[in-house]
Amino acid sequence: MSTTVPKTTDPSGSQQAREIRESVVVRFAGDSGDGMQMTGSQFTIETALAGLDLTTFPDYPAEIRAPVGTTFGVSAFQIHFGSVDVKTAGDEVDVLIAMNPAALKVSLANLSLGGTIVADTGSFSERNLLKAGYDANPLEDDTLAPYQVIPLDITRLTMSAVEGFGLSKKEALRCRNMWALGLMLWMYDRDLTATTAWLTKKFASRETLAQSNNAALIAGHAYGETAELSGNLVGYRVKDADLPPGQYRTITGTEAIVWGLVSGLRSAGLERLVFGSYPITPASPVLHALAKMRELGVYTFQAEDEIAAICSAIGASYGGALGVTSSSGPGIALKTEAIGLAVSVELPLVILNVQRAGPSTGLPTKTEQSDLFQAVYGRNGDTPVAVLAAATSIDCFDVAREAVRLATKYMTPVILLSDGYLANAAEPWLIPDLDALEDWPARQRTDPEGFQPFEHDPETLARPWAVPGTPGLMHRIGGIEKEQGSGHISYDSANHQAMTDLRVAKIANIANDIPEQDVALGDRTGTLALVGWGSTFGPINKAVEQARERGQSVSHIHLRYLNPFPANLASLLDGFEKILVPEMNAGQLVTMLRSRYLVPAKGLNKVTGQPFKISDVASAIDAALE
Amino acid sequence: MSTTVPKTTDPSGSQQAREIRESVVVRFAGDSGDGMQMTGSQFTIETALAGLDLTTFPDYPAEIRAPVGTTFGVSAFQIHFGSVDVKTAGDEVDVLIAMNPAALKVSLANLSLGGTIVADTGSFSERNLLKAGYDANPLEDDTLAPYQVIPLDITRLTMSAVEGFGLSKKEALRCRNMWALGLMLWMYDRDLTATTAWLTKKFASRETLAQSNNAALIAGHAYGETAELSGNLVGYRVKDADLPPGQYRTITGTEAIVWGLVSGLRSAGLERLVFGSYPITPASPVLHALAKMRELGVYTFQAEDEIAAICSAIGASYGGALGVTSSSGPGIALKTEAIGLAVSVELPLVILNVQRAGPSTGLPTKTEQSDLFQAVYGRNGDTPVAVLAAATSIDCFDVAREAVRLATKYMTPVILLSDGYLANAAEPWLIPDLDALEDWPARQRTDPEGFQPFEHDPETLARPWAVPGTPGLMHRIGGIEKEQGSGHISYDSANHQAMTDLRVAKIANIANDIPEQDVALGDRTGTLALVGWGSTFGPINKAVEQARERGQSVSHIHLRYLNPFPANLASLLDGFEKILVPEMNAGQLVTMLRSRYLVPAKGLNKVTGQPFKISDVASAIDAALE
Amino acid sequence: MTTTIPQQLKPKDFASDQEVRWCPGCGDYAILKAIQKTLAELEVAPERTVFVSGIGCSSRFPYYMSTYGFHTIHGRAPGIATGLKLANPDLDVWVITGDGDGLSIGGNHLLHVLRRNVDLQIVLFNNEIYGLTKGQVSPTSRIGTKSPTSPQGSIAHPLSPVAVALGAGARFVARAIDIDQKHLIEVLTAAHAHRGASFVEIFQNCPVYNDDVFHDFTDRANAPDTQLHVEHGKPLRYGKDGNRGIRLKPGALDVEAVVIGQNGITEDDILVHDQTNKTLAGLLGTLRPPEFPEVLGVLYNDPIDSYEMQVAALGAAGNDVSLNDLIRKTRTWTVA
Amino acid sequence: MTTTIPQQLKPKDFASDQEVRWCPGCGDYAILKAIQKTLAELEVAPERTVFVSGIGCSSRFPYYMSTYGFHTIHGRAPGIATGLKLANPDLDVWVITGDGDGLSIGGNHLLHVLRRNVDLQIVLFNNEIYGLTKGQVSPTSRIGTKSPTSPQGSIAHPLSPVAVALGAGARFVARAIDIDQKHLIEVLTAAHAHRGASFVEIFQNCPVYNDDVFHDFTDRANAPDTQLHVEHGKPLRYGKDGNRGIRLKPGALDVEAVVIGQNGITEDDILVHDQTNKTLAGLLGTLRPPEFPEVLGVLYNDPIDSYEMQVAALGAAGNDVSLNDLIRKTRTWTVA
Ligand SMILES: Cc1ncc(C[n+]2csc(CCOP(=O)(O)OP(=O)(O)O)c2C)c(N)n1
Ligand SMILES: Cc1ncc(C[n+]2csc(CCOP(=O)(O)OP(=O)(O)O)c2C)c(N)n1
Ligand code: SF4
Ligand code: SF4
Ligand SMILES: [Mg+2]
Ligand SMILES: [Mg+2]
Repeated sequence: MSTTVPKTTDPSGSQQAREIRESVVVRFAGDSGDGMQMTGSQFTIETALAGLDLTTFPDYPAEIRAPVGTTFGVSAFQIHFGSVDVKTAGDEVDVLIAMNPAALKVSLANLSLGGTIVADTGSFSERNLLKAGYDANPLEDDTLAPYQVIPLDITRLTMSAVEGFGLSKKEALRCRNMWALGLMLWMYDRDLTATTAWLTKKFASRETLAQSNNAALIAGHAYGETAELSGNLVGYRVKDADLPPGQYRTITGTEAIVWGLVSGLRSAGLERLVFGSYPITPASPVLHALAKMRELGVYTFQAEDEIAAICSAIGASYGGALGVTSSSGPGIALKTEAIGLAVSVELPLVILNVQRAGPSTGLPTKTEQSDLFQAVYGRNGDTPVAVLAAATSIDCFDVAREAVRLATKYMTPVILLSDGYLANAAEPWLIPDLDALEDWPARQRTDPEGFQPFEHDPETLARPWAVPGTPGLMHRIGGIEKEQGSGHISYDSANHQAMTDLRVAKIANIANDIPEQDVALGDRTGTLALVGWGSTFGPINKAVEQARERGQSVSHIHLRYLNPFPANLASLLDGFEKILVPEMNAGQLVTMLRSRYLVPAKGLNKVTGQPFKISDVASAIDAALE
Repeated sequence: MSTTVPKTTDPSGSQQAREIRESVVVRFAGDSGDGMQMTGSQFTIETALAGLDLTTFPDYPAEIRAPVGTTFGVSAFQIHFGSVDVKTAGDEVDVLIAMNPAALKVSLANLSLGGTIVADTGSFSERNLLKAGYDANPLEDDTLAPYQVIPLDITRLTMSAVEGFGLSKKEALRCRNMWALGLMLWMYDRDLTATTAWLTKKFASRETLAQSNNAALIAGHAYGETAELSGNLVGYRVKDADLPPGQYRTITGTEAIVWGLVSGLRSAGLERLVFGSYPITPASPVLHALAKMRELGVYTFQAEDEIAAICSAIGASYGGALGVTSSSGPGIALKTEAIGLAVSVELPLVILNVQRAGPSTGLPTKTEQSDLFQAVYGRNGDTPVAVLAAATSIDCFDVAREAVRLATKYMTPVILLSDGYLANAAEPWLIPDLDALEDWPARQRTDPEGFQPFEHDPETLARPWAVPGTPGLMHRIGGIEKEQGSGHISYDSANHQAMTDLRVAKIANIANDIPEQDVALGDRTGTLALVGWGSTFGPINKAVEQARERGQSVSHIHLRYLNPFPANLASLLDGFEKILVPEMNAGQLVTMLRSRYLVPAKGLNKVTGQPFKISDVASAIDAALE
Repeated sequence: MTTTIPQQLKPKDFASDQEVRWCPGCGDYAILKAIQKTLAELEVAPERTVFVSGIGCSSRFPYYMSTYGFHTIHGRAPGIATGLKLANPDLDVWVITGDGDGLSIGGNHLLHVLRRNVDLQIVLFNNEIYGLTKGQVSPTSRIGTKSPTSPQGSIAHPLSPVAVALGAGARFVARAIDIDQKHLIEVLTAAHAHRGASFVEIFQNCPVYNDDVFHDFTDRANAPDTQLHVEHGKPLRYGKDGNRGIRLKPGALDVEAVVIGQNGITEDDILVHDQTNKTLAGLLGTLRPPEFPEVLGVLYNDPIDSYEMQVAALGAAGNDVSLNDLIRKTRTWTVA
Repeated sequence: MTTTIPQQLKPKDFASDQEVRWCPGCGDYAILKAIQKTLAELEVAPERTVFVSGIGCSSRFPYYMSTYGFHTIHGRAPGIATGLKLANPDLDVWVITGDGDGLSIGGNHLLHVLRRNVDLQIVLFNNEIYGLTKGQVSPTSRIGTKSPTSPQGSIAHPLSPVAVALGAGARFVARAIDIDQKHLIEVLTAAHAHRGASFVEIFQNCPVYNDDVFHDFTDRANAPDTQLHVEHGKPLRYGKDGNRGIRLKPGALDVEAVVIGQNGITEDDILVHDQTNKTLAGLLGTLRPPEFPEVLGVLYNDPIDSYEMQVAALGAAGNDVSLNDLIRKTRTWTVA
């Protein structure tokens, strides 16, 4: 299903009057049952089809199905779209669609002063106000004075739009989201065709529902047009972004990881990917997606716990497949003993950590990047592994491929850090030609001549991957220290020193096989460098962009490689007077940079379960440059 | 059973001729079945009774019962004793007692050039030589040319000494160790009385064995006297050390931990200590020792795994007892998720890690200190805990007490780091008056008035310890983020930030409740500071002492507190031009110091499963000062 | 410990002030109500009562009780509860777990807490699914269950909680249904009375991810024909007309469902429930509709000394033990 | 995969070049010999054979075999073995574990690998003690066992490996003695023939920490009266004179030991072993001398599809699957 987006949209009649915006943040918020995720996704598609850049972020409730109308049952979908490079889901919301009082209540904090609220007055019943914890109707007092409120009885308007289709009241009410969508599509001058087609397909088996939902959609759109004419509502126009030509799709971090792994499997020339995992928020969706990919050689295994999960991945790598495991912080904690085993026996292994807010169970549905210490230092013994982190949802694809490359080339576990924000955030993605990506075939040993299971390649320091089933290579491995070469158990002092040194050197040596570190934005020298990693990329980058526009001497350095660091990082950091490290943790990368380079880097730390705002970073830049 | 040691031993007849030594290292080495541990312990007692300072280190084989005569079945006991402060088990062995060829083979590496070898020629049979991997008898070629060899047919001499007691051949051969002990006691001018008394008690039920072993002992001693008269053997004299007066016992790190915990329990005024653990080398002996202490309120629980073990300790602390758990690196790895829970619910907990060589199973019977990163950083989330390390076997007592104090006062997990060396090494200990030690009663809340389970004490930042069973304090806790004060589940952004900050501040604040860091030796400013932690204390201290005697400007700083660091450490380090951090790992404390204080500290790293030698450290000092 | 119960507490007095956050229609609500009622009927002291749970929808349980409560980590409640009882054996401790929490990640702890016979009530909410993490298969999910992790249907054979508990050496094993309040309270009361580890499996409906998976026997209309409520010493009879029953298959180590009055079957042929016969408990646990009824109630109850009693028998702390003496009970010497 | 066996291998060809480092007299030696013999008799290809173990004396086993081997971490061999079979179902994989490794820290993995019925031979060396860590009690140690961690004698009730395996849903459960080479090889051969998870408990003597703990039935002199070797379809008879046997207790779900010719017992009263009757297997597993013989051999063997077969049935990778197509099987749009 592909649509071609014309490079420029010709403004038609009514559009000429529309206000122009560079970028807008819209948030659909309602009860879990109100279909806000679906509404948002469909708005996203129409926005993408219009050729805009965008980032979306769904905001699910922590509860599975909270009681209707409660604040903790609010489900929201935020989209930031624009004619310019859009890199975050938006600091502040410009337009809030509040389908009930609870949705209004929880969303206000992030609404910009002067922002627009479209509220379904039909849902502001006394009962719903009470459930949301409102003593009085905020639409009727001055609670919302700082905002532009557009009170609309969406409930009634929808009911009348779908009258005559013979729907039950419940079914009729379920069409409210399409009415709201219609209105918003009108407001941003979008087409309805794709949505109509989608409704037809979605409700293929229940035509009445397709028709009634479509009627609601059209009614909402028509309402906008009428109201505009009457001057009650203003429509906007956001010009299309200057996106490179080609075929696009939206992709979340979860999807990008999945495709990156599968593509990496092909590039490594391996037949099977064994994915051993145990469900945990927010990592499970990767397991869910891979479970449908048997035809690509993916074998998923829902283990009894995280330990069995990683062990199955290690066993699979031992057996010649690509072993991958995934979890979030608490589950990764359980895997650390087994990671040590993989380091000791020198087998390839990819360990995905979709980070969430800790410590302990913490805030499972909130994002954080506080597992960096765990990734780099969190094992017994001197047990180095490679650690990579993805910057954006799209970047997850490349980083997953890179993890596969390093794991198989260096016979080592690689930890891949993502987080709850990236997992769910979606971006439009210019789909690459997967057949044209670089191959780096993994080498498995078959020649028995002179075979020594722990003889290390002089260049990579990797041992041979000798897989059970191969005649003539029978050997034994294990977690006890091994004699270099033979791999036999060895309690020898000098050997243990040599093997420890080798394990350290093997990971350090990867620095010679990765790109030099460059600035993501700005000059390679200057007053201030912001050094980030992971999903803070967007807000840092935007804040630096804006600061540079204001003439501040600041650059953005973003690290994909956290262990080892790129070889030239020392000299790059040297070029700046000050270093500021924004992180969604209490100060982890900053600690690593300080110890490694003895630079007086300072941390900008935010641990609220929420991504940085561009303004958070901007103020810190100002403060640092003062 | 206590004996009084006269302050000075009057030299008697033959002793006047003896050579004087300041300190000596003797190593008893034989097959696992040769009773070397017992022999060494008895030699230790006699040495202690003579008023000398000493350190001992048993060196067990990795195998449970290796085949007789093999190198991997060698069991050895090393003792370093002297008239001076003895702080290590000795860089090099001065006198080696080799009860068979395998013992000779594995012990040679550590024998000083010119050192003495007493070898039982009777055991150097062709079969035994073969098992030890000798092609030819090393006593008969020039293999041992660099040493002074005293070949003695101890086997035959013992057999004839015990003739007439009607022993089986096997029993008779088992007396060889007593013959060797007798000889060594003669060589160092020790008394036999205590040993004779001990034999009588040990073999109380088999008088013939007591008598025959005693006969062997006396025969060995007499052999020395005769040989001395004939000029074939030289005896030595080591003057007593200037030990402070009082009652002494020997104590290993294991024993000191156990007594420290029990004494801490009393000082905290708590009734029960619940020790949840799972056996693992080299931590199990702590569990074994505590299992015999029910009368002191100690409840040990051998759990099904390390996770259940720590959970039982957490449950116990929740129930108002002192919860303690122990393991070694791989087992601690399994506990990290639960440590996070304890941090999150803010309960007291002591976690003992008796470190061993890693990664993974590694070298279970060898020592290392490579779990510092794991202790400080090895958890998901921002999850700070207090980390302490013991410097010597005796120090284990104080550090264990301190762990209990901090855990109960601050409602926090405390990780206590020991290692395989400390666990087994023994020192003479001036037994303190346990009733006179400081008390710091733990406060458990009983007053329901204004009770809030997560209201923090403004000074300690500890929450109240409110124990099930207490009327009026019913409340719920868990690993999800809690609202400050009420402790209710809270997904609030600002609250999560505040709670994260609080957890960080609580541990950081402990810096105000611990002694200022002082130098262990040397001036508080100078050219070079050696900064150490854990069991490297002895060799570093001795190396610094010797360097200072040579006029080098070097001081020794030894850290007991690894998280938080003492408040004045920055300024102390500031006073030195260079900082060298000797560690038995690939560079962990050095990384922490660099990041914290931005000092260009360098590492001196040894990962051989063996403690540092004084000479290792001495050469590094020379190199650093060059 | 002296405990004052000022007045008789009602079920609602055992409810905490926290809003209950399960999905509408979740079977957990009924269980919550049943446990609150049970505690009120048993007149337990809230301050001596502790609920310890792991992670899962079911494990949110402690938050909704006005007693002490500890929502721990996934699968580990048995370890925490064991430590708690070692600290204070006088507490009345309930462990709340789910089929994922208790049989997947926590299977081993369940096994060991049962074999040790720690005096706890262990209540496993079995909805045959992972609720909290949004519907993946659990170790009790049936072959063919479609879920996000088993899009083609689950292939792993399900565990029977009763079989696992009996295999572990549990001394009290029972089964009940979330919505059958009366029977559930009876079973919970029996579990509470049993000294040692009591294991109760509750069939709990998850309307969101596994709706009505137990309907073949929980459906009220057919309940008489599809449920058999065992009672010790009473014949294993069921059916709308009370004429159906279980008898030993002649000459075989097996049972069969029969109808009194058919094929010469009389009342005397019906097996009498013996709650101390483990083999019988094991067999009853395997019976499934439609061939058999689902057997509910106390399948096995054969108490022996609890862990706490055994621990106590090993001795207690002596008041007069001097550390100073004990630490010197070894080879010592005095330097003058 | 083509495998060439150049010539018939002898037991010693399955021995590696590594020096065996168990204590003199350890039962592990006999098991090593038996497995080497079994492999030689079965003419397996060493390059397709893998031994995966956890940690313990027993788990050192793989080092002494000339096949592929993986000495992993404590308790986790089942997970590693499962992943290995997912990577390559053609491999012939043995899991070697101990009573501590398999039933203490690894109990849950054992449970789940059995329920999944992964095609493995799982051999548990039960010496009722932790050998490698120097003699602490294990989950199979009997009440009263004195050890460094139970100086007053163990208080926890032991697990029965057979009961745990049956409780987990194992489809092949057998038992043998280390020193009875002939019978052990028979049992191992049957385990190997079974497709799916085969569980074999071997009573293994640890002369150092738990010497002769099984002597009541391993003692050769009394073996005929204290051991019953089951065979499918054969009566459960034993005894020096072959006149002892097991029969159903009339009217009860239980068995009893009887003597043919006494109290009117005839040959026909003796129960015939049915290796597909799980209830019988469970009961036989509980019988203990002196009242009963120790029952050895294949207690239960009722194969169903193995995990590997189920996985294969879900489909395999398609050669012609284009990533480029698949990644575009979603909403796409083209910017011109
Ligand atoms: C270490 C760890 N792994 C995984 C999870 C994620 N998780 C939470 S609950 C759960 C399963 C719960 O299933 P069940 O016990 O059946 O409870 P239910 O929600 O069905 O009541 C999982 C996998 C976690 N919280 N911690
Ligand atoms: C994570 C971890 N915990 C504990 C240990 C220590 N350990 C090694 S083997 C063992 C018990 C082995 O007992 P068993 O499985 O019965 O084997 P056996 O030595 O008796 O053959 C233990 C506790 C370990 N190696 N790893
Ligand atoms: S997901 Fe299922 S088990 Fe969980 S609260 Fe909702 S209905 Fe209950
Ligand atoms: S300790 Fe026991 S089980 Fe281990 S090798 Fe020695 S005899 Fe065998
Ligand atoms: Mg469930
Ligand atoms: Mg064992």
